[in-house]
Amino acid sequence: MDVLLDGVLALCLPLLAWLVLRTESLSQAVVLFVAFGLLSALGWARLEAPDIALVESAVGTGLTGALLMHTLSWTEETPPDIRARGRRRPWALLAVAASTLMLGWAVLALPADSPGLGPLVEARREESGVKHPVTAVLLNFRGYDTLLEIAVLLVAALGARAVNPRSERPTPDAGDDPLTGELFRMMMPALLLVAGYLVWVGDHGPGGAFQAGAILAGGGVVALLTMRMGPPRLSSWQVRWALLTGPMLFIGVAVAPLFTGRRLLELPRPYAGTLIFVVELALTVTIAMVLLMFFPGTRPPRAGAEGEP
Amino acid sequence: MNPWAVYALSGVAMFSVGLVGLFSHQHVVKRILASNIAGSGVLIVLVALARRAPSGVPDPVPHALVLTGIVVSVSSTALGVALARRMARLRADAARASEPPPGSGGEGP
Amino acid sequence: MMGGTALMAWSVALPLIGAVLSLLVGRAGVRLVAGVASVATLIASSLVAWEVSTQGVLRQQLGGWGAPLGIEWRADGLAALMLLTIAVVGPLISVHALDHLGDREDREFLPLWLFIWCALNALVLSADAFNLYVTLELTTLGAVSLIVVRRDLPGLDAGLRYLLFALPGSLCYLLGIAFLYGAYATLDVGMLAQRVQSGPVTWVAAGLVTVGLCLKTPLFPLHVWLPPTYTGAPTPVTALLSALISKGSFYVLLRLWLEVFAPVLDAEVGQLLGLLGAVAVLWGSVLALSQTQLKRVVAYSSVAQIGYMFLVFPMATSGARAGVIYLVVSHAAAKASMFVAVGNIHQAVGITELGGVQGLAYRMPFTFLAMALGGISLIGIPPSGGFIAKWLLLNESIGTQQWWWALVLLGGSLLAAAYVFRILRGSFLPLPPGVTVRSIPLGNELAPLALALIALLLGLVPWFPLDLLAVGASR
Amino acid sequence: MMNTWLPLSVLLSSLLPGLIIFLLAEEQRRTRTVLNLLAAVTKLLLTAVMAWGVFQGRQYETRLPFFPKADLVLRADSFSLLFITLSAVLWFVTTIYAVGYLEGTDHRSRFFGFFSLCVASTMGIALAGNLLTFFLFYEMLTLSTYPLVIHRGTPEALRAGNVYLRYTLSGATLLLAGVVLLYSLTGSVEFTERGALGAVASHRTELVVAFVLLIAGLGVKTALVPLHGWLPVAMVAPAPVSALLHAVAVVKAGAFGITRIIYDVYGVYLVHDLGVMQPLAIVAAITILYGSVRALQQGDLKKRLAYSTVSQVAYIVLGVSLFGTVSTIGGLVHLVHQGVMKITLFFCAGNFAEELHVHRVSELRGVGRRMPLTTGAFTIAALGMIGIPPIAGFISKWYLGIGALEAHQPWMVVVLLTSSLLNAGYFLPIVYSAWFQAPREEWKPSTRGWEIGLLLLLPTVATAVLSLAAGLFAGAELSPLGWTRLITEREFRP
Repeated sequence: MDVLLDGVLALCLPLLAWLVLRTESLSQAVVLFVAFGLLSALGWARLEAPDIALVESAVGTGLTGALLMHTLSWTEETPPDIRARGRRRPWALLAVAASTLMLGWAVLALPADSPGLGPLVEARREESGVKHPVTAVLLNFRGYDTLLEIAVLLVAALGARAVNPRSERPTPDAGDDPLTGELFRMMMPALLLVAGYLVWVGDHGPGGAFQAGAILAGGGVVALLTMRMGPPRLSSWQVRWALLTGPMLFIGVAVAPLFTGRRLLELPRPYAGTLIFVVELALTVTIAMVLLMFFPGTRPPRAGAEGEP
Repeated sequence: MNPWAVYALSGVAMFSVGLVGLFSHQHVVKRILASNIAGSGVLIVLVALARRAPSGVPDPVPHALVLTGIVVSVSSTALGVALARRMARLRADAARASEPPPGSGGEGP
Repeated sequence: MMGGTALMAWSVALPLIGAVLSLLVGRAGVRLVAGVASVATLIASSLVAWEVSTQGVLRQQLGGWGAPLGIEWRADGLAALMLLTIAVVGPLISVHALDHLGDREDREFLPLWLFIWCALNALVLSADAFNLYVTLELTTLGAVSLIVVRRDLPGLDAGLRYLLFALPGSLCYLLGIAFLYGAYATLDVGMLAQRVQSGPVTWVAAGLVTVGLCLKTPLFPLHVWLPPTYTGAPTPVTALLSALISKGSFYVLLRLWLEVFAPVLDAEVGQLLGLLGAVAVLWGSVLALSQTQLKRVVAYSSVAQIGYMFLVFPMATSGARAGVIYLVVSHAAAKASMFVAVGNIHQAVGITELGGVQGLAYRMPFTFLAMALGGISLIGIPPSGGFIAKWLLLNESIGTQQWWWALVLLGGSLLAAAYVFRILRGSFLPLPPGVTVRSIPLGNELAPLALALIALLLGLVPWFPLDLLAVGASR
Repeated sequence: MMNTWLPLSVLLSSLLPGLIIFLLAEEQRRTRTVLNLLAAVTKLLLTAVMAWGVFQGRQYETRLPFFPKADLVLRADSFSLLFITLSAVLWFVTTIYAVGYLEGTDHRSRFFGFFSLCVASTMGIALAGNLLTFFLFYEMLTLSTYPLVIHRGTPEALRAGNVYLRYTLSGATLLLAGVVLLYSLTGSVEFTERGALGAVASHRTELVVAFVLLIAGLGVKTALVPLHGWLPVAMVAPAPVSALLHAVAVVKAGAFGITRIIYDVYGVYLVHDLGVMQPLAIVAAITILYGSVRALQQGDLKKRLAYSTVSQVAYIVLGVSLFGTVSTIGGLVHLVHQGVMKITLFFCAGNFAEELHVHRVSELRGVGRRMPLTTGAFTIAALGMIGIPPIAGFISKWYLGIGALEAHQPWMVVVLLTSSLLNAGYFLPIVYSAWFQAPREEWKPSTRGWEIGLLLLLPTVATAVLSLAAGLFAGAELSPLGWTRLITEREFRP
């Protein structure tokens, strides 16, 4: 039975992708893209990758979808050049088929049952101080990747923030319609609870800084849209400290062993677990703040609406 | 039959759709969507590879790689979207500034 | 305590700490924090280079985990030389950038530059394929954020164009790595080198990695984004892009190709890459000759110089490896000095056409000298680093009986001479009437001169870098 | 005992002052002149010491690390000393002339800076101990001469610069190809007496290809026929530049290079065995005739002298490419004689242009009355060029003639004779009209005591006296002829 499910899912993912790129109107494309994201989250679940399903649905689909939808209002509804080239060019289809065939040939040539580094991770999981293998790999065995990845987040936040100058950020005016206000008041505590749980469970189950950060950011976006909270500005020190405690802590933990003659990121065995948890906690705030900074604070001018914010 | 091969093939197909879409479209948002789709394709291939372990427990290393991959692709998408929005605004201001501006002059960056 | 391996860690950690602290400090102390971090990283990098030259290849297992599980660093002569280049050329460009950009912009320039420096150092040292992906992405995003630092329309267009070409490059690279991991269950470059055998997976993986990195370097015909991006971005950022950031992806390709793919793939693929390089040399030079804007001429010359670098793949001997790395290092210094000099001219005279150079020799002698020395190194006339690289590559091309690459090298340098002297010729003419010259700070004029002198020095004392390069050279 | 610092100090004696002069401001005229003369004098002294040392048989070599396999070698052997002495003497004289000639013009710091760099490159070329060092300095000569050619900054100067670059850079590329070909064959090409390519003599085709490339590359600077186009065009440069560079340094560097290739890289036997000697001799002969014929047609004095240089330098190549010691002596000694005589002629041309603004040959009527000393020097040098004893030119032509007969090439003698007749054809009319014809309108009398500034007059007369002395005292040990015999004895014995 599940073979059928996998087959259908695997088939309709690329089809949906093709549709996203083929539709003419942008908003339709973005909606299809969100659907595509949810379907791929389902795919992650089928491939027994709960961590990724969580992050994909929260960040990959939720936040990116919201971001794209928000941007649509800036770019005109259906840009002329897309309509001009409405009919698909034949070579595109041919190119997709050719590249899929070639890559597929390589996929099928892959060994069908190589366990990869799974057994090795399994063997040394206790030394990592964390029980959940993915968190062990993410924050201990390959902790260096995560350190650099936090830098990637910071750089992207800096780049996106630098491009939205002060003039675009209005001051939050209260007195918005009650429905969203009520929704926000009800949702926020639950969100905080879920995020906290996710950070804690990361130690022995699917979860961790990324998932918790994404959930928090989701809450923050709702607060932003309902004008409960102004967009985080890099100039205020609270935002800076919230953003940078995580990275500073992580760098501190990474560099500390160097002073005692050990290697970079070599967490001492006995309290590796607690160190990882503390770092993850701080990183959650950082990730939430970064994802929030991607979001412009303005309510976009509907086409023709007067009153530039 | 272990379903990893099916997902890997679909991931590869998505990658091809995304890549070709990226190079055949002009509009910025469409190209960003295409790069996201290509990114998901690659990540699905990675996780499909992890699923091949005969012991049934998937190999955690690709999972960690994909987590990093998703965060990286989100960052680049967010940056791309921010640039696109800023450019659209500047072009709108420039367009408004070129015809006789009713009143609201374009504000400096 | 300060063993070679610890120094490697510091050479990556220091710029990262500098970047985070300069963000934290906010408006006031950015320049101070960035200055201290830069000096510290410069010292760390040169100490690493010194350790490598005295004790040979340095290795470090991050987090104490072994190769397949954890990430390993490997600093051989090539890595040490690249560390030195980044540590010397980068800060010189950023010194120029501080006066060139406005005061607001330089507060955003410094943290981003330190992030990129950390990424480049990490890239040069890393021996893990996925880690190379993360460093490449960090460099790319940092570069895009730098390109748009002025927030003007050309800058934004340049940044977006670069992003939308670099992204698919990274994704192709990532898919290639995924295939390699799928087939050989390791991400460590050293272990990959032992396990890789010829087969469909390896061919497709090699193809994907090569296409991906050729998009980012960029190699002809995937170079279409380079000219508009280099001209749209502010000049110091263009200098960084052409001198250091584009070298990162080439370095990764060189490492993977020479150590992993070369023994497994047959020679025709190398010949194809060499051929593309040759076409890039021709295409870049001819277009550079036809430009009227100063900056575009130097941008197209980058396309040509990158073409030279791909001549290493058909030859793939240790001599060719030394030659191409020498070209990478001297091109970094020479191209940076040319772009920074062009930036000076724009700032002083405001003319962007070739005419802007008129009378340059009198009113801005240092900038003129920098441009002349940089140009000479691009052409490959002694005494310059470019000549040494050309000499090594010529020797290899005749040594391996592939004399046609010699034709490309010699023809290319004649074309380079054409467009370089086309720029320099004007500087002897008297100043055109009615051109007011704004005096620019001395620091701005000394930066390109220092870079050009490095290119000259590379031409005078080649034995030191070449001995350093020989450390840990594989074949 | 090996002396290691002298060759390097000769090189630095012009490199360092050059770099300092670049930094001098335009107004510091006095310091610049003092620095220039000081450098020229020190170079003369160091050269004299080295010459005396080499005469006693001492060794002078500086070895600097460059490539892991190949070093930078500066070695002073008897042949390099011939060229160094010539350059040192003429540079000293020309510096004085240039200081006088450029009085009151601007950008002189830049001029003398590049001027000294040219000296340094020429010294480097002469002292080079292996092919790589030779090539490095050969290229630096191109770079340092280009700014001098376009010194005036006028549009036609820039056009001349373009032509100059096009020729020299293409020549450099050919030369580089040849040098790399040899280096890839042998690993390192040191200049050794019987030639350094004995070990690889079997690769005949590569050696011939390399030889053709090398000679073509060097031929550009030697202005052999198809590659001579840049020389007449470069005459637009100021007089000291055309006098020194295009009559002595640049052109001789090419001829010197060809001699090194034939004797110290390939060895005379190998070149003869490869059968490339004869074609080279033919090209030289053609250049000799072509240069003289074109000189006849030139109305402009400097252009005529330029074409005469093209033909005269080919004498050296001819002498070197004939298989025999006598012709080699003839060729080498002509390297010195032609230098001294041609520089006198260019000085005179410069004086005429500077003082009377006379450029064309037809305007030289009766100039002897107004500027007797300069015209006298012109006459001595012109007669020497034609080959009339006792001036130096006669000796080199005499040895070349005998050498040609000895090498069973009688047609060479015919070429030499016709060329001498042609020389007479384009020099005697000038001498005749200068002395014996009345000027169109009376020359303005000279405002100061001498016919022209002493700084311009003395060098002209000095070089004329040198050409005469080189002829009269040819028999002496230390005369150019005596030194050339020493070279052929020690180094170039076939």
